[in-house]
Amino acid sequence: MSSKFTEGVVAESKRSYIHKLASEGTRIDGRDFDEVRPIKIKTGFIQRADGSALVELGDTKVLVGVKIEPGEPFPDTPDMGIMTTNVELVPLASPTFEPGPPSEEAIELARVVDRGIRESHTIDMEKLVIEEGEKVWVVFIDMHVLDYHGNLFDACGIAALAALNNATVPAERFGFGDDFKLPIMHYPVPVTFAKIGEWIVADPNLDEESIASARLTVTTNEEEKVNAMQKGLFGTFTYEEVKKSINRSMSIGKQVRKIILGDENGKEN
Amino acid sequence: MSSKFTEGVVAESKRSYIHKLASEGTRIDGRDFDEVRPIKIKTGFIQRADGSALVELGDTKVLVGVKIEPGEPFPDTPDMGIMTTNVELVPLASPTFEPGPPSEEAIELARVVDRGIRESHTIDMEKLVIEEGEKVWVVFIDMHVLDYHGNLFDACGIAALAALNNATVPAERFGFGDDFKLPIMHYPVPVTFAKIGEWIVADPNLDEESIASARLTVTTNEEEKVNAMQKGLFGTFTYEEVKKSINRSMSIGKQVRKIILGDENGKEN
Amino acid sequence: MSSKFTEGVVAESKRSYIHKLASEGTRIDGRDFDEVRPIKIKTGFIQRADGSALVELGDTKVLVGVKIEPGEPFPDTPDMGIMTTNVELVPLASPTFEPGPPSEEAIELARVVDRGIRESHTIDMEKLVIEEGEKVWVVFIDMHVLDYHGNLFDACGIAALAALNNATVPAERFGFGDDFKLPIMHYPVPVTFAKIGEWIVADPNLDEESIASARLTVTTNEEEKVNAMQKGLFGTFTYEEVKKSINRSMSIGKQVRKIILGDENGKEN
Amino acid sequence: MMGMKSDIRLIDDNGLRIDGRLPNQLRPIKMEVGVVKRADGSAYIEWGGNKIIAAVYGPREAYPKHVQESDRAIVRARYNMAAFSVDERKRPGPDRRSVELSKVISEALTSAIFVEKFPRTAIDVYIEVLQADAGTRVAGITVASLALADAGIPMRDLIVGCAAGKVDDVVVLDLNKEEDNFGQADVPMAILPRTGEIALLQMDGDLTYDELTNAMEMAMDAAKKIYNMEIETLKAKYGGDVNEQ
Amino acid sequence: MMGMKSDIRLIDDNGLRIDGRLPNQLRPIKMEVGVVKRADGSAYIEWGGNKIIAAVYGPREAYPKHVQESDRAIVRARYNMAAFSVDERKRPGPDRRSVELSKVISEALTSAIFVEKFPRTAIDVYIEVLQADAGTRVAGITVASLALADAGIPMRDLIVGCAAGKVDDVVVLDLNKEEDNFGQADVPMAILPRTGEIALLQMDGDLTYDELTNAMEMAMDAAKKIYNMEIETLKAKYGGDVNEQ
Amino acid sequence: MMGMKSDIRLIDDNGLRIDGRLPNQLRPIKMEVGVVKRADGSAYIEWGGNKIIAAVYGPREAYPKHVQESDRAIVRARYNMAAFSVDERKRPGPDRRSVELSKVISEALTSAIFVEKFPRTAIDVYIEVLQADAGTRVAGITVASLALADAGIPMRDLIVGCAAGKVDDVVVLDLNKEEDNFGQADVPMAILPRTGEIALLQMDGDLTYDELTNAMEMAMDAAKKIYNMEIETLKAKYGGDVNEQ
Repeated sequence: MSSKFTEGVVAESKRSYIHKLASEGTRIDGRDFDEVRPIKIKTGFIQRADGSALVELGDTKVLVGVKIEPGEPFPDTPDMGIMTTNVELVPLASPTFEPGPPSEEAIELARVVDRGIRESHTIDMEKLVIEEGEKVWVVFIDMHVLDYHGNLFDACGIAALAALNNATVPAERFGFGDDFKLPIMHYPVPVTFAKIGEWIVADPNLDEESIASARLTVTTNEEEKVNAMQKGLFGTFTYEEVKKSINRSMSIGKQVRKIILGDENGKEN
Repeated sequence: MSSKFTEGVVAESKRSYIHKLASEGTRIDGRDFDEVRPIKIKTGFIQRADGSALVELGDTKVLVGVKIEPGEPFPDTPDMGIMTTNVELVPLASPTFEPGPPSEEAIELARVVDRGIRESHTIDMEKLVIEEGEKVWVVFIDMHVLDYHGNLFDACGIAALAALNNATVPAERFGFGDDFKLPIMHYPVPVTFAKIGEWIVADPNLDEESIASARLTVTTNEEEKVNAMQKGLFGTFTYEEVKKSINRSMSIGKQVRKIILGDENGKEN
Repeated sequence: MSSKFTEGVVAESKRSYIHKLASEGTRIDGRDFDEVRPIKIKTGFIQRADGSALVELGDTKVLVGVKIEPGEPFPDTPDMGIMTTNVELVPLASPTFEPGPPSEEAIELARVVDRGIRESHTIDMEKLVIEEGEKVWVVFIDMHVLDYHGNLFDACGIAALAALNNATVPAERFGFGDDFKLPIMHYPVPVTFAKIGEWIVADPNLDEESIASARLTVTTNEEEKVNAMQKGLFGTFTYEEVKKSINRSMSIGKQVRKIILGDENGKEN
Repeated sequence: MMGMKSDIRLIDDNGLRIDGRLPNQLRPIKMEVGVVKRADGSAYIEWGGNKIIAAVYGPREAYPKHVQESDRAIVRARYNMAAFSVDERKRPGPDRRSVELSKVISEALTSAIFVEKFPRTAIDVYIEVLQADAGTRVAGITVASLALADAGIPMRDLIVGCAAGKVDDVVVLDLNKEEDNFGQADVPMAILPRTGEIALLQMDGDLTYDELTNAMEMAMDAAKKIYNMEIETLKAKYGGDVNEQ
Repeated sequence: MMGMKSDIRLIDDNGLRIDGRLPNQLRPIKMEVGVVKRADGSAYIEWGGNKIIAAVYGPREAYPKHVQESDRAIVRARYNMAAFSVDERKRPGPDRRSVELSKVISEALTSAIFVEKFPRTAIDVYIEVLQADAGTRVAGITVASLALADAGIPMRDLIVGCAAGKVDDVVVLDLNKEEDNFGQADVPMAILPRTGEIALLQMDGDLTYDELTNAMEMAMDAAKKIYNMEIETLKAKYGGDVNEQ
Repeated sequence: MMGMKSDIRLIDDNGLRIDGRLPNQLRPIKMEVGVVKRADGSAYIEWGGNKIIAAVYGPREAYPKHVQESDRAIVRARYNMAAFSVDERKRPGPDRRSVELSKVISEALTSAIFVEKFPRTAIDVYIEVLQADAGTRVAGITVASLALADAGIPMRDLIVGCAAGKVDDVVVLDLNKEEDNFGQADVPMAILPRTGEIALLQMDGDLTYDELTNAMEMAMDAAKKIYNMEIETLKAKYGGDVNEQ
């Protein structure tokens, strides 16, 4: 193990190096500021789940499984299905993840992905009612991080969307008629930015994350609506930076959305 | 932060000083042995609760909120409502309180307040039945300590009683007829004593608590019945000391009860 | 407290001594390799339980209480009762046991005893149905270790079997007809072996356990069927050693079974 | 819980109680020391239907370190009920009641022990209620005191627990389970008999001053009898000079 | 939760909101500092129906040791709701929402504090929501900023929270409870007013780019008013040079 | 759970199993190493419908300190099932079953590792069951062994898991999910193939001595085949001298 002291020195020299690259318009892995790492999506990887997607965003790897089971609706929304999201930062995926109950990082991540899906009305919840006020479909979105190399917000958001888009409501198994495709109404895509010195780059990798002063995730849908934002870390953004990031998110999100849908369509046909 | 060593020295000299004062018949804040600190009560402070009271006992500040919701009765008391008490020693209130599950101090405190109310039949539980064996009113008494300067037993007991006396059963909100005042049958008041050397003082403040060898809380009601007692700390009491404390509790309790009821009446009229 | 260093030295010399004895065919307490410590069984010790047994295996002491209450069956076995097992390694029983949630040792122990009973069909679960799919008897087997001197697997397994054999289903108390003896179909007995150097001894005591390289528990029933095995610790067994241990378990188990049944019969007649 | 409603008459026309006792009569008590070989000291008590075992470990290094006190031993009693000790199976593990009882028992035991002799250590007292029949805390503190003596922990005095209360408007000693469930008040106490000091005192219910003092006096009188049983139990194991330790 | 369905009209024909406010109007706000004597600094805020108290302890030694940072103080905000603060009684203790809010509030406060002045220490900020009425996180960060100032913690600037959102297709400032429940979007922000830096920014709902920027600008404008209230509140206690600390 | 009742015939008239296998036939197995870049070593296995990934971190400083052993490394395996890995969604987090499996797998792996070479360290082995189809513990220990080799942890031998059992009164190798649910016995084992030592052995069900020894021999024979697959997998990545490491 390197000592804490050594780590500090290494971090400092890495910080200078990344800043210098940024000032020259490039990044430690050679990408442009708005370039996301290569995305690979494998849907249907977990046959035992009702929908699933194994997503690689560069070296970051996330597996999302969707399970759909009958349950009771909430009293104040008797005519709507239920969705829950959970992230497991299992210690397999990084030396910095520890076993035990979800860390605050895992909780924030799950909640940001959750809001991105929920507030965009991604799932048509009204179609998930079995008997109003009595029984509805509950959609469990479980995200299992398998290799952590930066930017879990986007990797999880992409994988969750791909898994939902891949999901079938297993009505037959529970004796509620024919199976049907989980009704998807929107395709919200999160794009995360990291502030490095005065520069802001999209889809930060692990090195960039470790020296970023601030983080901003902007989730937009295919109608160019903004569905969720989340700022993180100890630094701040100017209003101009936020506005630019929203615009960048829309245009990057569009490319990512094509990859998500392309893959799914490819599989379906 | 003072070192543990310094703390020890300070504590020792404070101990001597308080003992010396006691031997002269007085206390560090100038009170008589049977004099409680000034009591201020603000009922109805939390409009969203069904009853509430913000109580100051000297600098000690406690906020009690009462929520009343329908629930299932216990199988062995199908014809009675339910009450539960909870104390939150939130770290806001003292550098010695820590976040996390209730400490043994918080649990003892909640249970002593609970017994004072329950065993005195403060609430007419038989009037809290909606449908026998099926549905009753559940009275949640939540005590939130906001500033800790000694003697939480009395501050919480007073605030709980004031909040209950202020409470309305929200029957209408749940479709069970008209709202009605929570039926109160008795007015039990706890008075806590601290043994300092050979002297016993009422309503100990933080300094006195920190050097007391033993603690005794005696809860009595308006009929001079004793409803609860709780001895604490590592010291002991003689039988004579206990008997005297019971008598002192009755007479001090009477004054405190007037303050509680006066305030409430003041508010009501 | 002895220092960790001293402990190490003591352990080492004890290890040599026990190995030396083993090479001479004997043990630190003079037993033969296949000889279990004296077993004493007192059934019905806890009148408030529906079955109970206080078992001494040498100086190891375990109290098992069985409680039987009505409950809901599992959805996939609507026509069978339910059993659960729990072990409490309370800190009263050993300086090495700590308060708190069950340790992994306690969980393993409970699960091995559970499998020994469950997989042998000790209890006739089909006779524990009150109303199919709605209400069945739930058998709680709670094992309370009272003095720990080695080999809890066998002590708990024996005590659980004796307590079950002593148990009555309290149907009357719950208004479901007449009480009846808990229907027992088999008498599985666990026998645990410890590998000490190249020797394998039955029913290891505390000293033997502390230096054993590997542990094997084999549970067999009165028909010489094997119902459960569990290997533990960091060492390994050869296939020959395992086969021999199974045979030894059958013959030792037969003797132990007589003691369990003898006692119960003694009590019954 | 006190005050459950019931038609049960707890005192009959002859003034006798549901189990035939007089108002000021104790239930049968049996004591034994040295029952847990692994522990530094231990004891067992049967008191009415209560069956309670206690074991002491220590003085030993207190862990984690921040709980250590530089000028005394800490006494950590842990009151625990076995799952099968009560009518309806109890979920294992501490609940709010057992946390409170552990605290007041710890404090009461501390008052009797010369804790200043063992700075930075812990004296752990484990009390396991194997069968409960009302009065477990006072029986528990009594058996814990025996276990402490068996462990050779120096004490100012043995400590004795005893309770009194009120049922059917009569002040009675040592409530049993029915009396506890359907009675009007319970006053558990622990005493250092030589000096009469009160080390534990709780009360719940509804008592006038006179009823309360009657109850306390009844419990303190009975405590002396139980104290003698403690002495005899220790003498039987250790010989004559128990009282002088 | 945003987007619950309802027939409630949140904006009337005159463009007024359910509580009579104009779209860009704040609810009434009252502030006070020095309300928790035991703490190093504290403050209280009433903002609409919100009643929130905050207290600061520190800089003090960070415990456990492994959380210490060698080059700065760590800021640990804990956002907590009282059981009685909401309509249906809330179980005490942290839930996922309060864990997330504690995290983003901690990060936002850190951006304003000169944390590098206090290596190895912790600055603990406790925010207790006594009554909740929508916007608790921005009210909480505002009152926390006052408590930090009251504790004398050196900061680059006071920090101000404010939210805007969309209801009935209208961009509005400072949503109340009904607007929060039945509205279409909420954008909570925290600002360092002197520089206009954004220290906290979240959003959920459904907004076009123009709606979102309108909302953000509305919140940032209002933040300046709240900032002045903060200054006045501190001046009332500490005199004129608050702004210069 | 063994022994659920069912009308399903698990062995057909031709002696074939529900998935067409012969009694002593393994399900298809695929292995891969180096799948988690962040880890010191990792591997992935598909075994029938099982999909399991394992990663190794260490030897690294064992934390908290009191778990360190002065004369060896501690091996901490953590067996965990993903929420979506089974038919009915599993609540995340350890349950009693996974705690037991983690313990026996840790012990078995320890027997193969030269732990005495790395005093005071921990070797952490994380096994994530992504899809479960019976036999996850033996597949898990097999893939863990590959991950250990990939991490360069020195071992006496690779370790191989395999199970056998009884269904419809026939002793069969490598039970699948239906056979596990409705069968009569399961005997999971782990072997060090070079010496034939047994490092993990569990069993539940109802077997005669002959059935049990048949099952064990069947599993041990199959283990040799799986061992060869392990060797091939490592060779494919590291070249020829895997066996000599």
